Amino acid sequence: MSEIDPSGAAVLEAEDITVQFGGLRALSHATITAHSGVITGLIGPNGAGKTTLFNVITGHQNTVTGAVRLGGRDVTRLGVHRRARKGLSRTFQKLEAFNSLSARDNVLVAAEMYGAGTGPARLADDILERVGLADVADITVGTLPTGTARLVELARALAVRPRVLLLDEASSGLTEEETAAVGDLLIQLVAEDDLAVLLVEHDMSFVMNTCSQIHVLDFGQMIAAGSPEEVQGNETVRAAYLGTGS
Amino acid sequence: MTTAAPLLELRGVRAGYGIIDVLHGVDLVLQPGEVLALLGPNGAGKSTTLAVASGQIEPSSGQLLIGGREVNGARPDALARSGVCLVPEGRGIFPNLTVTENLRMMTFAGTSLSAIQEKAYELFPRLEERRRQLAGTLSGGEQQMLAMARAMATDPALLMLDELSMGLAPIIVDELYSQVATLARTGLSILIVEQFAKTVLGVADTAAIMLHGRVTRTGRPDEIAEELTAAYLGIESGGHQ
Amino acid sequence: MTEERPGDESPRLQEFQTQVEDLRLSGGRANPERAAVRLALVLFVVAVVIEIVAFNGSSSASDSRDQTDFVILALLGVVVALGAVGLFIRASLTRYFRYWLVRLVYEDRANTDRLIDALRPGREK
Amino acid sequence: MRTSGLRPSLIFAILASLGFLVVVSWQSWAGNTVTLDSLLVATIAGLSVGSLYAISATGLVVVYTTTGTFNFAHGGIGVFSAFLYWELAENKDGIGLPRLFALILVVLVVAPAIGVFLDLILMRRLRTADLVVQLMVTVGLMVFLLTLTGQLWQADQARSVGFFWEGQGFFIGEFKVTWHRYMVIVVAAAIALLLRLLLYRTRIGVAMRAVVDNRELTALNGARPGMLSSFAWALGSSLAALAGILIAPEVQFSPANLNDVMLIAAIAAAALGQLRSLPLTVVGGLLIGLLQQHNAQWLSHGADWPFTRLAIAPIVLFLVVLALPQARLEVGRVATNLRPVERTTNWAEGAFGSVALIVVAIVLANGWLDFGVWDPGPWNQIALNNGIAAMVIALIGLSLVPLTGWAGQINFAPLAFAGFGAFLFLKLAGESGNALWIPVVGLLCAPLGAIVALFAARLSGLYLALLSLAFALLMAKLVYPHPKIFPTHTFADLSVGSYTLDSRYRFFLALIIVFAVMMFALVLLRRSRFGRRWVAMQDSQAAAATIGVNVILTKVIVYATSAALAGMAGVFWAISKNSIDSGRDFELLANFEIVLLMAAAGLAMPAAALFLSFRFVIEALGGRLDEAGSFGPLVWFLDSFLAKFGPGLLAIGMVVNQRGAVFEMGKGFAPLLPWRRDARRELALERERGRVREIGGLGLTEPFTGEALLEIDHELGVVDDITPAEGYRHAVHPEVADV
Repeated sequence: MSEIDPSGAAVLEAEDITVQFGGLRALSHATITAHSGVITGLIGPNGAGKTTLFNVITGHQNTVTGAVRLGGRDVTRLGVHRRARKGLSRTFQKLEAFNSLSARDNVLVAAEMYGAGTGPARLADDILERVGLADVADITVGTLPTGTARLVELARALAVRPRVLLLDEASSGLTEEETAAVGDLLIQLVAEDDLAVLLVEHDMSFVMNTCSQIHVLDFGQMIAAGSPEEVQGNETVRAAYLGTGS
Repeated sequence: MTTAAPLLELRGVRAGYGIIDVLHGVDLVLQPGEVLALLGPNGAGKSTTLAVASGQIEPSSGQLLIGGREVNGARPDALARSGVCLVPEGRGIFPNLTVTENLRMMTFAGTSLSAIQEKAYELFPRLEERRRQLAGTLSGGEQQMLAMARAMATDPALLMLDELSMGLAPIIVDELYSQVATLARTGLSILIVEQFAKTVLGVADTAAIMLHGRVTRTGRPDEIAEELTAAYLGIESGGHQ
Repeated sequence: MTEERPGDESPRLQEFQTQVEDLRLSGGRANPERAAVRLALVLFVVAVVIEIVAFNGSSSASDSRDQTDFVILALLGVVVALGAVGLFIRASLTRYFRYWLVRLVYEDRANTDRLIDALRPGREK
Repeated sequence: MRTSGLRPSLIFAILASLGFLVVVSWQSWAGNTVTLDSLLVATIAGLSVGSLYAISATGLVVVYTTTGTFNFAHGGIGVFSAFLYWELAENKDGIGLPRLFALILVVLVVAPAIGVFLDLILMRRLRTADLVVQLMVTVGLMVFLLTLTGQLWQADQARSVGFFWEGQGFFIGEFKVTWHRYMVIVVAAAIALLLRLLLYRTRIGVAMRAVVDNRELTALNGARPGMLSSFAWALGSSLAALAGILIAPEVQFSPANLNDVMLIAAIAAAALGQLRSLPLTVVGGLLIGLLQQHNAQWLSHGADWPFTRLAIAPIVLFLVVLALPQARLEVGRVATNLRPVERTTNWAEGAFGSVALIVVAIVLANGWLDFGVWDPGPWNQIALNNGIAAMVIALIGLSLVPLTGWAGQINFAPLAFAGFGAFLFLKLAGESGNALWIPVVGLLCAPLGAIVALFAARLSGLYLALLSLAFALLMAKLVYPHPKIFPTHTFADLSVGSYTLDSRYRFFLALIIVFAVMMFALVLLRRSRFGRRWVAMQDSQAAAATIGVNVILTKVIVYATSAALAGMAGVFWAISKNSIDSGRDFELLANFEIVLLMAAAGLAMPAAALFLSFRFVIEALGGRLDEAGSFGPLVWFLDSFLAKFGPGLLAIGMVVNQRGAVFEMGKGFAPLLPWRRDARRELALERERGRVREIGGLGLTEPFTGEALLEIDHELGVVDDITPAEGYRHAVHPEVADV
């Protein structure tokens, strides 16, 4: 395992997380960290528990064991919106844009949580510009194509000025060009704003191209972590994806 | 009589959920008596393909042909009764019904309950011990066996299996797939969607790789294996664009 | 491919084939006009009913002003009937014209391709 | 946030109920001596009535679990069946069938047929619809059935349904218990047994339970979902009919009353079974029956608490809903395009609309318009009263716009909030009618909304609707009828300083202005950060929380806002009526009509509230035409049909037109306005998507394939067989070979 760039302390730490659904253990003692200025990837086969881990981090899901820390502060007992106000932002696997609002209002709702006066409006327009949505700002999101709506969701997540951004399947529903554009945008954002990004993704070329650190989850357990090359070469990871030979 | 039409054929099928398109023109052919493995990373549209083939989702364009006949818009229950059997992802059972009641649900395709019970208990004796138990309280492997019982007992003409191995221990996966192999030998046409590629490739006659809502490659299993690794782990296309 | 194929004449497959042939189909999303055609037929029946009611009422009405009401009702029925016929014609032909248009587009493209091909200098002998 | 077990609000509610029970019992104790015999008799009577509630509730649960539709028309079906039974068996001038035969005919033939019919034409389309639409359609159906019953069998005529065996019975001590009651208990037990056998021993029954687990999988097993849902509707209607007929001798036999008795008890019992468990549902039915009969035995329904018996079912419902576990924040719901995509009105449009409304109202009321052939003249007192009633209802309807239309919180109790406003105004302004108290009333109503919000915040969807239903009933049956709340006072005319709105014309104008101002304020509110946040919360609570929105606090604020609006509207409501008739004004049906019409018009648009004046406009129009003479069929159509059946039919029409009439009009209209570029672009986007879907596969967006060409030729009738002999493709379309 390679050490992460030690310059920044982990801004998000989820440690020893266990989640139980009835008799099924969705996560067992999983640990993951995200650092400022770094895009961290979380991959694993279907049903490995990636989205559950995201839900734990944002507070949509309770845990049996473990703690979530944001910037060193324990937030395990805080509700979803309290964590959001501490700089934790996310997108959803299944699109959760505000469908009956225009694209600008989607972003504005988020921006208004953190500013008054004309500040939020300017921030919203800036972000829309940056994500490439200025053209459709007045359109109701429910009528936009999926890919564009996903970008709106991303813009909304950015409008809360997050320190940590969680992206759940950011590329699903996007064309290959759009995916590439999102990748470039993320790299730019991380570099400029010192943001920590944690992304769950199934598009491996996207993951390998954008992430500098990758964690692999299987059966609710972390089975590997490291750089893209290390993960690609890891036998355990291959076995997890391809199955043991019969 | 014409030469046999493919048992299942998808021509340029586009489909999705609500406003989200998942399949962008899928072409897929399954010949009678063939075992076809449909492989690919998460979110490529494999399960959606099965949903289309079983009638759960109607294609927004393109054609679904079964036995050579276009059946766009056929209801899933009608297809099921005529012999199209889908074992869906994540345990195709009813958790709040007992094992016996689950087996009773399998009688809609025309087989009698006693015949189904006989066959299911013969193949998976463990189920007989649990027949009064709620299916939701069975172990994962037993649940999947119960789901498989339908495939074994109701004499389908086309069997589709979605992620049979998900969340199961390797030993149980092997046991299940040995049953699949048995079924395949009877001449049943099977379409398998899986992540555990190696296990499946041992059973399949043909394999297809799916990426971004399209079938990108079809071929013999041994030809496909290398490409598959690349698709899963993004190795081939590694490096920046 | 690997095992011996029991062949297409296996009784199960035969049975399956007949069962699939017997499936009743709704026509699917590919034919959205079907609903409009049905609506048109229903509207036409409604129009006929309105006419009958109007006829019945006007013959029994004693007052001429009451009769005017029924004349208006009868006119309404005629309007509904005309609308139904229009809808029926439009809906039943739309599909055909759509395919026709696509066919024209294809031929146009093919012709253009051939023309370009013929004009390409390399092809000249 | 996700604590389980006993919550403070629940403990508070239980303690309050117990305390209330003690107070009511103390004050209303009838003084009957308690003997073993009297206890036994009340218990048997309770079990008998309770059995009927249980039968009815079971039907409700079976339909809900199998089809996913919560059927508010359940009681309505029972009422219609009971009246049909009366016609067949009890009507002295009717055909006089034997009772048993009529019972079997209605319960086993007519009611199931009604159920299947409803399923086929309406209910199937509802399964994937928005919850608001589902609720409105069944509530609309209920209103329609009650109106129909009332029209077919004139509701004002007293009639009764006799007991089986003509009231003979068996004496316990000095009390007679009719055979009818024993029979009911036996019948209920038999039905419970049969249902048990059906659901656990037959294939169709098992399939109905399987649908609850996994609908898709049921179809994949080959069970016909359509048949299952029709069967469930037939069974549910049958049970409703049986309960309705057998309970009819026990109650005042009128459509509204029978519906109240059956529906609320069934809902409360079903809620106790968490809308799933049949045994618990039966227990719930019996419990309500027992409580009601013991209440009737031991308490006198004198002055202070006249309707406690009717309040028992709502109390049970209220407590059960509060005891339910926390609704989880929904994550991972598949986004569909079904939710109303709402179009915002900009402030200039809102201002224009408000001013236009005032101008039009003044012109009409003064009769300044002369149509040449027909000069309507200034409005008389009747027309003014109609106008006032219409505007008052519209004003109450406005309170639903932020709450239900924007924040998605279903509220069946707008009149309960309005009544609180009226009560406060009576206490504060008293005889003076000083209008300056109205804003104060609004401020004081807000906390009531906040309290309801604290109860409601954990809930979502159906349970929220049920909670508001229970709240409406509790206020209507317990609180407002208390003589201390609305003593037989009349409300004084409204006054501002020395200026008094002492004529109907002045009051009407004041109302129009208030409405226009409120409407404009709501347009502005929708465009404010609050409005945005509320709409965002409705679209996705989970996502709203992740951007930092405190969902509970936001709900409290929107409830408080709505309660304040409704409370202020309530002041005008009370004054327009001069006095409150606490026994009738808060009836459930009155609440339903407001919510129904609002929903049919489009809950998210303030202007839609004008739609509530629908009935009054129709009636006024009918009256005018009648005066002018001649238009016989038209007047009948307006008066007897549209005005009476309109609300129900409009709501049922939401099956097709799910987003509301005003929305659809706005959608068509907005792109025509020169300054609405956004609306035009949205329209273009929608069209484009539809078109690409349609012809995308045929070769316009991709290269043509041989198959596509053959398909086209086949459709055009140029070739006959779509799978021609090998080689044909290439022979006919050689160009395709190298595509």
